[in-house]
Amino acid sequence: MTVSADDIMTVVAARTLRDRAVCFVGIGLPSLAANLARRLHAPDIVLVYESGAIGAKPTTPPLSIGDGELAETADAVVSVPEIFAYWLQAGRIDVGFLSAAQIDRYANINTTVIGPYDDPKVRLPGAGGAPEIAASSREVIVVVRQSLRTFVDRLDFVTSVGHHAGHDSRARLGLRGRGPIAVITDLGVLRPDPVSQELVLTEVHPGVVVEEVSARTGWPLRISPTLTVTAAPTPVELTALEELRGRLA
Amino acid sequence: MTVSADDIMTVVAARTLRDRAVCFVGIGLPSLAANLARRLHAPDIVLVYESGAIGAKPTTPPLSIGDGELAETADAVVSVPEIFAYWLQAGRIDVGFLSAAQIDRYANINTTVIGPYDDPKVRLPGAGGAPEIAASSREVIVVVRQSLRTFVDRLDFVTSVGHHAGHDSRARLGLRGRGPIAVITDLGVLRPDPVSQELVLTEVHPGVVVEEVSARTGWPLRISPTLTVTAAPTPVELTALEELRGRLA
Amino acid sequence: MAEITSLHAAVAGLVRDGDTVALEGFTHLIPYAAGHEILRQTLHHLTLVRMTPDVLYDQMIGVGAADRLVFSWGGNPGVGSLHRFRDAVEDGWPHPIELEEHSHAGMAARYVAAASGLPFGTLRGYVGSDLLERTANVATVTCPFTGEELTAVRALDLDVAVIHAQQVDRHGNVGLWGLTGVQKEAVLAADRSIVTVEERVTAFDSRVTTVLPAWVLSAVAVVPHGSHPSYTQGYSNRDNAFYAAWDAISRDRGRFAAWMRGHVLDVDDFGDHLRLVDAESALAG
Amino acid sequence: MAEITSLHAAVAGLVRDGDTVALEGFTHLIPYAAGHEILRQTLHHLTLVRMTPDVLYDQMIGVGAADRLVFSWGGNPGVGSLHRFRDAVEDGWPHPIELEEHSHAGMAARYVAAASGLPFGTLRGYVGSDLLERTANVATVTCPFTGEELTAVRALDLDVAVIHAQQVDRHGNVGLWGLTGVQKEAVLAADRSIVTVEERVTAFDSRVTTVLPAWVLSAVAVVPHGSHPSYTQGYSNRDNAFYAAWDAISRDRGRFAAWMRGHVLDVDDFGDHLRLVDAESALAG
Repeated sequence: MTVSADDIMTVVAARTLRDRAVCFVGIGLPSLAANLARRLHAPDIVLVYESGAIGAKPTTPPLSIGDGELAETADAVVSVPEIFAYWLQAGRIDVGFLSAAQIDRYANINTTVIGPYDDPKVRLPGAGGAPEIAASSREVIVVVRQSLRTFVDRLDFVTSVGHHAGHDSRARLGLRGRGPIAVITDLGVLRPDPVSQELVLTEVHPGVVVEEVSARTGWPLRISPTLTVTAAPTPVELTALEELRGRLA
Repeated sequence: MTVSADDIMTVVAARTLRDRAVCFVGIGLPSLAANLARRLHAPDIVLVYESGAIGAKPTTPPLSIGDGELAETADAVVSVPEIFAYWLQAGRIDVGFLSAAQIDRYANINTTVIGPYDDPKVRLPGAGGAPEIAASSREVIVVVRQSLRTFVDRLDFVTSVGHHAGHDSRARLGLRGRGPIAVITDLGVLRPDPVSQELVLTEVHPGVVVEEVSARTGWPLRISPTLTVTAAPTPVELTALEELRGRLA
Repeated sequence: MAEITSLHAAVAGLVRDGDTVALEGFTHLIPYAAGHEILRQTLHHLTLVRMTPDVLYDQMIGVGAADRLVFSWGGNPGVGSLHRFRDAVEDGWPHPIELEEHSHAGMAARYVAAASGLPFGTLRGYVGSDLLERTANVATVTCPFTGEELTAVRALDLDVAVIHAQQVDRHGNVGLWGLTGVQKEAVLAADRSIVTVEERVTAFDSRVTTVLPAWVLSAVAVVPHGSHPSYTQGYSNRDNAFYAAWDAISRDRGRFAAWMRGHVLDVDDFGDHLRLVDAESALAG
Repeated sequence: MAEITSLHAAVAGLVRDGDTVALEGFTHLIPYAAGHEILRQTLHHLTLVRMTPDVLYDQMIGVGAADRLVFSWGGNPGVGSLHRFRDAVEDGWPHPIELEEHSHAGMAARYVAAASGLPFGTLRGYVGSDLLERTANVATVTCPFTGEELTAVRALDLDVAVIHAQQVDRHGNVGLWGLTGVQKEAVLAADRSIVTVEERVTAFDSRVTTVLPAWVLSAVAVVPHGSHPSYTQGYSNRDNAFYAAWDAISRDRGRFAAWMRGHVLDVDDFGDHLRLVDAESALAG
């Protein structure tokens, strides 16, 4: 079995989700990882989709956030205004799962635009649920492929706040959740320094060298003195992932 | 067939409701009158109950505002917050139907307390939906038995606003509905003067003399120069009402 | 995560003296069994919250369990006054009760704000009403876009919400149908919640329209007919005769106290209560 | 009061050049048939509103029907970019489009405020985001009870709301089930509304969870499969292949324009459109 960079990113993201956690999942890699966790160590994880499905248990990872199977397998289906007001804003979400087009050293996220807002190089989809997922989930996990294009010194646009300008600046904004606790990439895992909140490389995936991670980071990357190597995906994990992917195809 | 004072009050109230009107109905006489209208000239009247039933078509006039038949026969059942926000507050109600323990010359209503608030002679049920029904319905009709106890010079407590202090004072409060257009009693019908908004006796029921109405009013009652006599309830109206009452027993 | 437990254990574990407690229900699904259990466990100094306090709150106020009542309409629907409520307010028996009263629209907006994690809700309401002078929890707020002045109400945060529902499924989720009032908001406005249900099912009846996931509930107890004399759509009809009979029972302090001892306080559980009430109703019938 | 009419008549009578129009739908129930009819009637200068503009809005923007877009997430779900949307924003083709963008939570609160007859909604949102600098419709409001500063969003009042639903009953009421998104709020936020439905029924399917009474709707038109390539729970599945194929169709201005003429603008109605798309899909299949 060959392990792609996306595979290990998905497996590591799935591992971070504990059973019974209530996860607000966006589409794509977050949804794939959350559904993988549900098939592995977290059968009672609660998946909440912004389309209004609470406790969805799709057999196929949804292609879109509003797929019919989400409603059919959900414990409860509610309106979109209710999902955001009663469930996310009220602080009932344990883990918010986000992706990013650009991310900075404090795990602030851009999903709006590359280049100047009024004269964009690439117009991205925009905010969606991310600003409030980032603000109100108890914890946030970001899953994003690592490159100089994505790991930038300065975001072109701050769509969603991570640790803002570091230190206690996030809390001073009045945001209620803890913010990002991990950024999982195809190369390793970055976690915020407990004091400065700057992202520190704490894990590399098997076969990845630190220099490669630094080279794909748009700022001088801090490396943890206790850097570890990610446990390689197990055959059980990879089989489950392949099954999921197979269903998707 | 003998005609009680309550009968004629109910029949006259029913007559004021036009077909297809959307009526927010409280329990008791308002609900009885609205259901009578539905059986007579207004088969497509839309009855909205604050318990969340929209377009209820009860075969029996509900004893309480949340009877099961309301939900079973309704076009839509919604939550109580939704009834007040999306339906009443947003201005979708044509006619709000209220009763009163005390009413003054500007059709302001007390349903809270008789005597001082902190040392009440009679503690009444309180506001319920009335303040916002009175404020936000396009028009309000009040149904109340007339006596010196109910038609008072000064309310012990203003629960719901009618025409406030008269003239344009209601509009200046920012209330969006027109306010009370008729007060229907067991003796006759009072309507606000188009300028001062003070209630004027415009109709007496058959057999009622003006002096009796004045004697049962706690302020010098204005009498319309074009005072008319209510058309007597027809056999069809009374039979329908008796049928309704029979179902209630 | 909801524990499926006995009603006794749920109340013992989750309700404390001095709590702010809402036993919600809008004619339908009023949690009488849970209210009685609270009285049997002699909880005191409660702040009772409900839009439409009816006979259950008359019972709870009459035995002196409540120091405060937050409400919008207190009556015996279709019958008349709540005599114990009136006696407490008018004559301070068994002790004075502090009132905080609102309109239905205001109470609903307060529940919604609390369920949404906001400190206040906005509505068009209370304007010109003397209600404004009687509570500190209604104020004004100005629209930052139009300059219009609107009414603000303080979020109604609860210690405990108590509701009755039709079913609990095998995952501990609770399902309701019919008029569901403000029950979802009450549960989501509370730190702790107790739900009594008619029955435990493998999968919900197709009539279920509102689901409360197991993980937002503290405890679920199966109590058939736990809403009597209120009703549970699909399971029981409203006992209108009991509501009418309550008028005479509750009018007199002595008769009320004796009835409460005999039918609520000194019985083992709600099943016993129902058997007593049924037997008397058959005799009267 | 809803008139049961043809989609052509509904659009002709209710949508005007320059209107603020929301064709809502959250993956499910997207009103493609109505959107195409708006394009065939060559309406212009529209402000298009939607939380999740997808391929339908790509089509409408690509033919130049919209001057403004009010939205929170614009993409082809599971596929990638909306190329026509990007071309309009990045290169002003066929003409520049003005954007007003929000978060989902903000858009939802804006719809709720409008449906509730309030000038603004309150939420915890946008704080620290550059979104704040790009719209005048987000501000702050202070809680009069706690002094806390919260985010206010302006009510999203619409001229016209357009949605697709499963059924209309014999009274003209519309019934939906599955993910119902923000459709009720959109209809209640609008002066006028158009609903396309899969079928007319005597009485609703028991799966219906949301009902819009006839008297809040302007027009209802029966258009089977009117949500294609989106889906209608109980009637059709999402045509994921079409969403994938759109990527190539929409990448090139010329191919897009030809496709729109051949499949949307120059066909008689949505039935013809579906027959064309089906036939091509069978050939490709």
